[in-house]
Amino acid sequence: MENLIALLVAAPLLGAAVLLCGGRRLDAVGHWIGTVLAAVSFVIGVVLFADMLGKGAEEREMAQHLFSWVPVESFQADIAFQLDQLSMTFVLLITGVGSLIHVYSIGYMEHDERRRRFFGYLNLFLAAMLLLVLADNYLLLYVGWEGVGLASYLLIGFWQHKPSAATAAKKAFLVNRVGDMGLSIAIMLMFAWFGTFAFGPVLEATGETSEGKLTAIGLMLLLAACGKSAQVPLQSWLGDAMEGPTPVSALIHAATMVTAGVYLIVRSADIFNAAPDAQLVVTVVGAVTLLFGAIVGCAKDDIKKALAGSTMSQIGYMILAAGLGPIGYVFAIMHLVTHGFFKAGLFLGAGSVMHGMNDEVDMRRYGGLRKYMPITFVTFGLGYLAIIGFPGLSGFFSKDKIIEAAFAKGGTEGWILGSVALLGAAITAYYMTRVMLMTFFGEERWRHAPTPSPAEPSAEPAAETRGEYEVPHPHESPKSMTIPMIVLAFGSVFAGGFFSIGDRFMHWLEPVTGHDHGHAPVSAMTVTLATMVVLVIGAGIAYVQYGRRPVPALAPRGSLLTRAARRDLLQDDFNHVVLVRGGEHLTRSLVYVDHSLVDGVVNGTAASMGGLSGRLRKLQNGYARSYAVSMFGGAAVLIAVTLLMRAV
Amino acid sequence: MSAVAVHSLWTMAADPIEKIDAPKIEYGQLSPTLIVIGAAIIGVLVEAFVPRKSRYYAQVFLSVVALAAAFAAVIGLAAGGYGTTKAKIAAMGAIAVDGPALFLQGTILLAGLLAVFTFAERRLDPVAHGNRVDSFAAQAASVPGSDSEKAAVKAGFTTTEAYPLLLFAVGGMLIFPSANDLLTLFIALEVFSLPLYLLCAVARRKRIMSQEAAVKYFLLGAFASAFTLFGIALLYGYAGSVSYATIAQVVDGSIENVNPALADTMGNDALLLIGAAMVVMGLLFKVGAVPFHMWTPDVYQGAPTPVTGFMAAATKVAAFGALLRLLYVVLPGLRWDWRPVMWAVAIVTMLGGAIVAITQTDIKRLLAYSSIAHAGFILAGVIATTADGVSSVLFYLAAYSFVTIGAFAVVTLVRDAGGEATHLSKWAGLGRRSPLVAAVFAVFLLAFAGIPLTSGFAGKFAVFKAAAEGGAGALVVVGVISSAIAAFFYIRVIVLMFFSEPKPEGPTVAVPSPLTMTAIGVGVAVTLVLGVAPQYFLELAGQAGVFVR
Amino acid sequence: MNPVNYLYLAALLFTIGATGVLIRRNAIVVFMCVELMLNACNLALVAFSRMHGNLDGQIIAFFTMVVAAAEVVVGLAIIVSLFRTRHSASVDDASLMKL
Amino acid sequence: MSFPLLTATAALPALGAIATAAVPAARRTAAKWLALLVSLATLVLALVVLVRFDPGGDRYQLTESHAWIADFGVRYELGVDGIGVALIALTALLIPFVILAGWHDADPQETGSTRWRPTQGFFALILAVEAMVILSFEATDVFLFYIFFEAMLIPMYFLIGGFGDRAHAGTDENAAAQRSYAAVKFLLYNLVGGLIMLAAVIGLYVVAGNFSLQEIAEARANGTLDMATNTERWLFLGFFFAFAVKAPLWPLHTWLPNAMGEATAPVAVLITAVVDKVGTFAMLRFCLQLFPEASKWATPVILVLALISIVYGALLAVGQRDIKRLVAYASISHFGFIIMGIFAMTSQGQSGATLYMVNHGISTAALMLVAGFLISRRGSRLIADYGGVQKVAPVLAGTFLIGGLATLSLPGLAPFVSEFLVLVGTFTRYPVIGIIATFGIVLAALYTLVLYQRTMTGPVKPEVSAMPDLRVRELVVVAPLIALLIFLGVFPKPVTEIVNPAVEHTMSDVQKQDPKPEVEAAK
Repeated sequence: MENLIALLVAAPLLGAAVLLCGGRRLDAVGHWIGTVLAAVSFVIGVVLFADMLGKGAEEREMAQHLFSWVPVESFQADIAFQLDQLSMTFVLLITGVGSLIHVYSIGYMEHDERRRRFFGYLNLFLAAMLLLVLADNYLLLYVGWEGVGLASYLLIGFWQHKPSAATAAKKAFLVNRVGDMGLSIAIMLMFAWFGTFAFGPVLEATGETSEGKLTAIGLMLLLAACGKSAQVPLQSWLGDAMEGPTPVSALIHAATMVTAGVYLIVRSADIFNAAPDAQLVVTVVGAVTLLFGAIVGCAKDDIKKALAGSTMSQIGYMILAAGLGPIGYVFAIMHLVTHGFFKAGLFLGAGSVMHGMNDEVDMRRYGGLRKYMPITFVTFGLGYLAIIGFPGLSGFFSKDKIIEAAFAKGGTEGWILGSVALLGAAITAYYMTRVMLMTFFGEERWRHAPTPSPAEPSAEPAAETRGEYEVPHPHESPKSMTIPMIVLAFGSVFAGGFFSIGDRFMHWLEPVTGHDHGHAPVSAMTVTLATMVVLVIGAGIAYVQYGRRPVPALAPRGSLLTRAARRDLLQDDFNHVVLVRGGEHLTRSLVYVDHSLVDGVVNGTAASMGGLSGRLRKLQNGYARSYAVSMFGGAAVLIAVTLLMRAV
Repeated sequence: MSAVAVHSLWTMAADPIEKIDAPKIEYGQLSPTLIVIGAAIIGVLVEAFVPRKSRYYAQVFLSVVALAAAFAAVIGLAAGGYGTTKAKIAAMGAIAVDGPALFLQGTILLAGLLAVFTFAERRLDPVAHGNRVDSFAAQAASVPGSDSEKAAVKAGFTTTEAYPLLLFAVGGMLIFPSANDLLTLFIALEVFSLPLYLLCAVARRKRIMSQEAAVKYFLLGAFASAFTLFGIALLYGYAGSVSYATIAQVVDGSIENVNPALADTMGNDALLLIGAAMVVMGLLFKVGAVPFHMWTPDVYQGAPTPVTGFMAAATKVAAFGALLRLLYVVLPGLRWDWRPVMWAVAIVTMLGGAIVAITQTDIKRLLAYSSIAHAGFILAGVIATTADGVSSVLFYLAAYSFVTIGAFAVVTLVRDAGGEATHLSKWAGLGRRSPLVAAVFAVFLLAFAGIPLTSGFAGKFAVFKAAAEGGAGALVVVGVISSAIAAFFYIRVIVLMFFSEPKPEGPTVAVPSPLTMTAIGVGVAVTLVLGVAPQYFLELAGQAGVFVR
Repeated sequence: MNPVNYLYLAALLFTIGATGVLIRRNAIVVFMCVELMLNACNLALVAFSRMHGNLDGQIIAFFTMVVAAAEVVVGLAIIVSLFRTRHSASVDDASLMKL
Repeated sequence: MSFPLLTATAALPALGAIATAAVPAARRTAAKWLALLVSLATLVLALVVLVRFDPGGDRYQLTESHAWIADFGVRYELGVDGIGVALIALTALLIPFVILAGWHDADPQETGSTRWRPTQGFFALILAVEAMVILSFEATDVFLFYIFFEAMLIPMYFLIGGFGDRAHAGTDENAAAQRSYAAVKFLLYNLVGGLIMLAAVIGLYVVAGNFSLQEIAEARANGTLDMATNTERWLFLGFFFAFAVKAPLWPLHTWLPNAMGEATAPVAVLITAVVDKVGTFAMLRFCLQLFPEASKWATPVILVLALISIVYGALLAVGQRDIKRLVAYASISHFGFIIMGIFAMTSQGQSGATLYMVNHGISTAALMLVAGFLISRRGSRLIADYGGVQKVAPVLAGTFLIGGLATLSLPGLAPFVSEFLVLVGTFTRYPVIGIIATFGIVLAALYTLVLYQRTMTGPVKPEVSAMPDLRVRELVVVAPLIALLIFLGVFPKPVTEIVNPAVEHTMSDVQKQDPKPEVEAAK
């Protein structure tokens, strides 16, 4: 059985290799190869899962050691896999959702002549992501970590002829690199302190070292997580990442890759458990991000960006939960899975909408689409209900648990975190309702030509680039696209319930993450009720604003907060002024220094030599008598010095 | 001076003498010198009696044979162990026959031989009135541009006197490093200087410059030799003898010879120190060390290029030989007095030569300054005052002289309407026009620059090593720095030859006769051999490193 | 009389000669000054010879005269040819080659 | 005595060089093929060396020793340790690609004088460089090493100055001027370094009395030869200066951008991927072995300089407008890593550094050669002149991207392993420096991706719209390199196995142990 693990990674990797090296002759079948291999990987996953269920809770962990990778003295890195319940969960999510999205892409990318390469990249991503969750040591995880970064870079920038896309891709990679610094430093710390960076030994060693050191490592890991999971302060790339094709946004920037940070933290549970300070920081980051994302989500008119904001804030929930320690790990993962379903569903829905609307992304140009694309409407609606936590649907269970856990943290921080989480829930309800209303209800704003909206500099709807405006004919998407949406919709409806009834999920994960219930200051019931209340409030406000009144086709100027939120709360502006500008000045001045100072010194010496030479030359004036003088003087000096030498 | 003393003088002379024992001359051991001088005299006779047409051939033949024979003699002596075990003082103490002497004589003779080849080259200049012409004036006495000169050219005159002059010079140079008393030293100095003065004056092209060079060289040379002579006088006054051995003994006090009259007035050593300084100065003039170097560029530029090559190579060898003998045999006891001075001289010579060379625009002047810098390097070896120092200098001299002759021989090939095109700008793109010549010259330049795998590197390493071992580490550092500076202008020439586009009206490269080719070929060969496998020659120099006292 | 005085005289003559070389323009005169220096050397040599009571110095003096003569031959030849070319015997005119 | 394998490995290209140079002017193509075949044969020999070398065996193997210049205490002594073997293999591996990539670089524009044979010269010089580089990797006699260390400057100099990049800004004249400026700068920098080293070499002889690396090292080890502290330090500085110029280490680096900018891409590869490695290699072999104490004494300063190189080089790379200069500054940054790894004095650091030498050679070759292909198409080195190439020449763009990703040491590609080893190795002993150095990986991503974005993505510039994609010859050059990058990224063991023992020896030379991890230390 263990030997299958490698195949999990190998299948999509093979796909990537074949598709990317295969050349044009594979264009016709490329997408099928990609999809099939993804499916293969999923099947293997299921097989392994079945096998795992067959065993007792404790001996479910499997491992496969391929070969020694970098052996240098005490530094021993192996290519080795570890498949436990946590990894298993991810494998299923990744391969499952992944396969669906492959299918979806067949339709979505139909008209793109570079579809083969697109599937190659998708497979590459799957391989890297699986490597990430299957690695049994941090260095190998790092490989997957950067691998998914590369895949995301390639896919965000898939439409490279669009400068915005290329820039977004570069930005994503760079911001992630900052996070990677954290990861590599963390690994170095582990090696320096524990002499190893394989999960098992490291987590054992945590017992024997000081809290301070663990805190350091924890914070470095958190930095990495922030980069990958778009948490404040490294969140700025996610919004721009929406430049990528929608399936990419669904798979990478909603369901799987962006949750890697959560995985990393949960995987390093023991380190964090032993480092409360680190945990606190984690929770704070989570809390801040969930608000940040939510607020941004409220202001965006670009449907994908709105959803991106929501992703940010949902991951904020997970990070928050992960930061709570054993109380929260399970729920973090659970929310991660459910979120995987409904957020992917939502994105696919958004993609389907765009597909029917000539790639229009501005929700202010949507409206009343429910009659034109019913399936999309239903699936999207279910996803919507799920994400806002409508009772009975997935989101309800997972998110609710997190809020409870937040309170259960206890003490003032417990209260603060809890209420933040609640507030987040309210805002989620608000912006999701807003999206829903603007897209599927209200008047059909897309019937008349748009006028470029000055208030939305960040978003650039494709309509404007396409010159004169032809009225779109909204239509339902092909089967290849709708089926995955339906499947995901099922997931978003039932997954949560399925997991929670009898705490299945908890028992499944407990052996890996451990769990305790903490001491909730308020009963679960009250939390649920509170959640319901804020949910209704949020949705209500949204309804009042966007359901009752007509939505202006042009974004109103809006309040200061709104405008800030539209610009991702000015994060980019900050980056631009401080990092980009500063960097440019720095490099420019350094170029000058290099040329004028470092080089100048040398050239200067050479020049001065020349000058000296020129001056000494003058002594050679051609007059025999002056030569004689120098000889005479020379002789005199010679004699004088000789005598002096004797004198002294 | 008292009457008694006078009387004693008279009586001394008046005493009846039974027999006068004739001086004992070891002709065998002096044979190299005697052969060359003899050939020179025959050369004069040739000038007098052989018809003009055949003089050239007679002279060339004579010189080549003489030099070759002399060289053979040197080899014979060396093989006979006169360089090592049987080293001795010959000719009543006038001449030393020992390792350094033989080694340097061999070098000088080979250099002279190659020089004869370059002298005899007659293919470079266009044929004038049906006569092949070499690089010497048709008739040195006739005024440049005058009718008499034209007539001379028309009549196909050539200055075949050049060859006897060369032989005389070589003869003097052979004696110079082996001279074992100050008188011989002085005579040898004059014997090889005077012919050189004349040779400088007899260029075929650019005669005015040639004459100017001769005048400068002559006046300054005479000036210098006057110093030398005065130094000799003082040394004689100090030691009461001109024989090296005696002076050395007096210096290190094994012979007590203090004249009270001098001692109480000026301190006896003043004579010694001043005298030594002046003699050394004369020799430094010949090797072209700063500040006695200023004649070098002008003379090198003005003299006919073959002569320049010969001077640059042989004069340095001879002069350094003499300097070594003087410092190692006569003045070792004085080491602590002359070492600091020589340090200073070596440093300024290395740096001065290298720095001034940077801005030169005439290839011959450039090489002149480079020769000055090299004199500095060799001085570093001289200062080592160890057996290693001697042998390293010997090796360096050998290596250097071949590179020099070769380099100047190449200079004679690059010509335009006005004769040799020595201005650097004219060398632009030479590498494109005739890659071979340019490559050969590049090899010589790299050897000058001391790039590994050339003789220049081996030599430089040898002297620096000796200097460092002799406790002159600072000199090595200075030497290294000045080598770096020097590298700059050698490279400049290479850049010019290979990387700059050739000018349309640039010079042509004349195809020389086998004579010059031999000279250049030997130069290249020696340069590379001494660079890649110097061991044998180093051993040779090592064995030859001991002076006989 | 103290031999030192001869030496002083010789030194004086030598210096005069050297000074002449340095300050006079006419090549012939310069050359004469060199001769003067040589003769100064001769004086010194002879004086020392007498002082030491051996003949080496005097012999050298003879050699010096010969050498001086030889120098005259060569020197005059060169100088005269220069003079005939330039119609001036000034050493300073002969300064084509410089720098 | 056994077959002198090492001599043969060096002699083959040397003879090949002569033969190539001798090919008549008209038979240009013949010369090219001859050079290519010779280089391939050399590769075979190098592989034989690789196979014959036994990692578990003596420190120096395949040794040869003959008397040469007894008066200088110089012997012709060859021998390879793991590091040498690895680098010889790298050299022999890259040269064929260099030759193939430069196939048309030296075709004479004007067929004027028949005596001038640039093509023959070009390939002959490349082979000459190969011979000398290999010899300097093999020499175990300091003097012998020095000779080739210096001598290789001359052919390099002609390669840079004689065969400049056809794609240049401005007129031919000032291009020629810039080119010879670059060549002269290259030569003078290295010559000055070499001459200062010469002084040290002589000093070493005065102290030690011979030049045999092994003898001296032994004598130092068993105390029969003890240098005064100051002597050792001066000698060390003399050696190190030369190597730091060659490597190049900040602030002695400025010759590299000029040289790589003006030279043709293959020659640029020759400089940075092969010749410069001699510098870092020599630090590892000579500085540490001959002067362990001084090395330790100088370590802090050197580490700081290396750190500056890393960050400074990367920042300047970001600021470049010229593709090739950008790669040059990137290399400077990478050399910073290598030197840092060497002087971190940990086995990870030094193994990483050695591995880095190999990987950097391959990755830079890949990136630079593709860049060369790109430049040769558009005839400009300016980044601003490109855009959207990816659309018209996807394969070229793809290979370029992979080369770039290798340069930013993406995990899974070879350079990552070495870079991480260096970082870890440094970190365990000098945490702060290690952490600052990690900023380098962000900057690396910056300059690489900016370069890629500006040249390959965005709307297609009209000038590049007709650009052909990689030709077969060019693919043959690039594909193996990329394959190698991936292979060594996943399975670097073949190299580490060879390198590790050598590194252990070096570590024992400097009498340093890896710092123990705290947990074990606690136990």
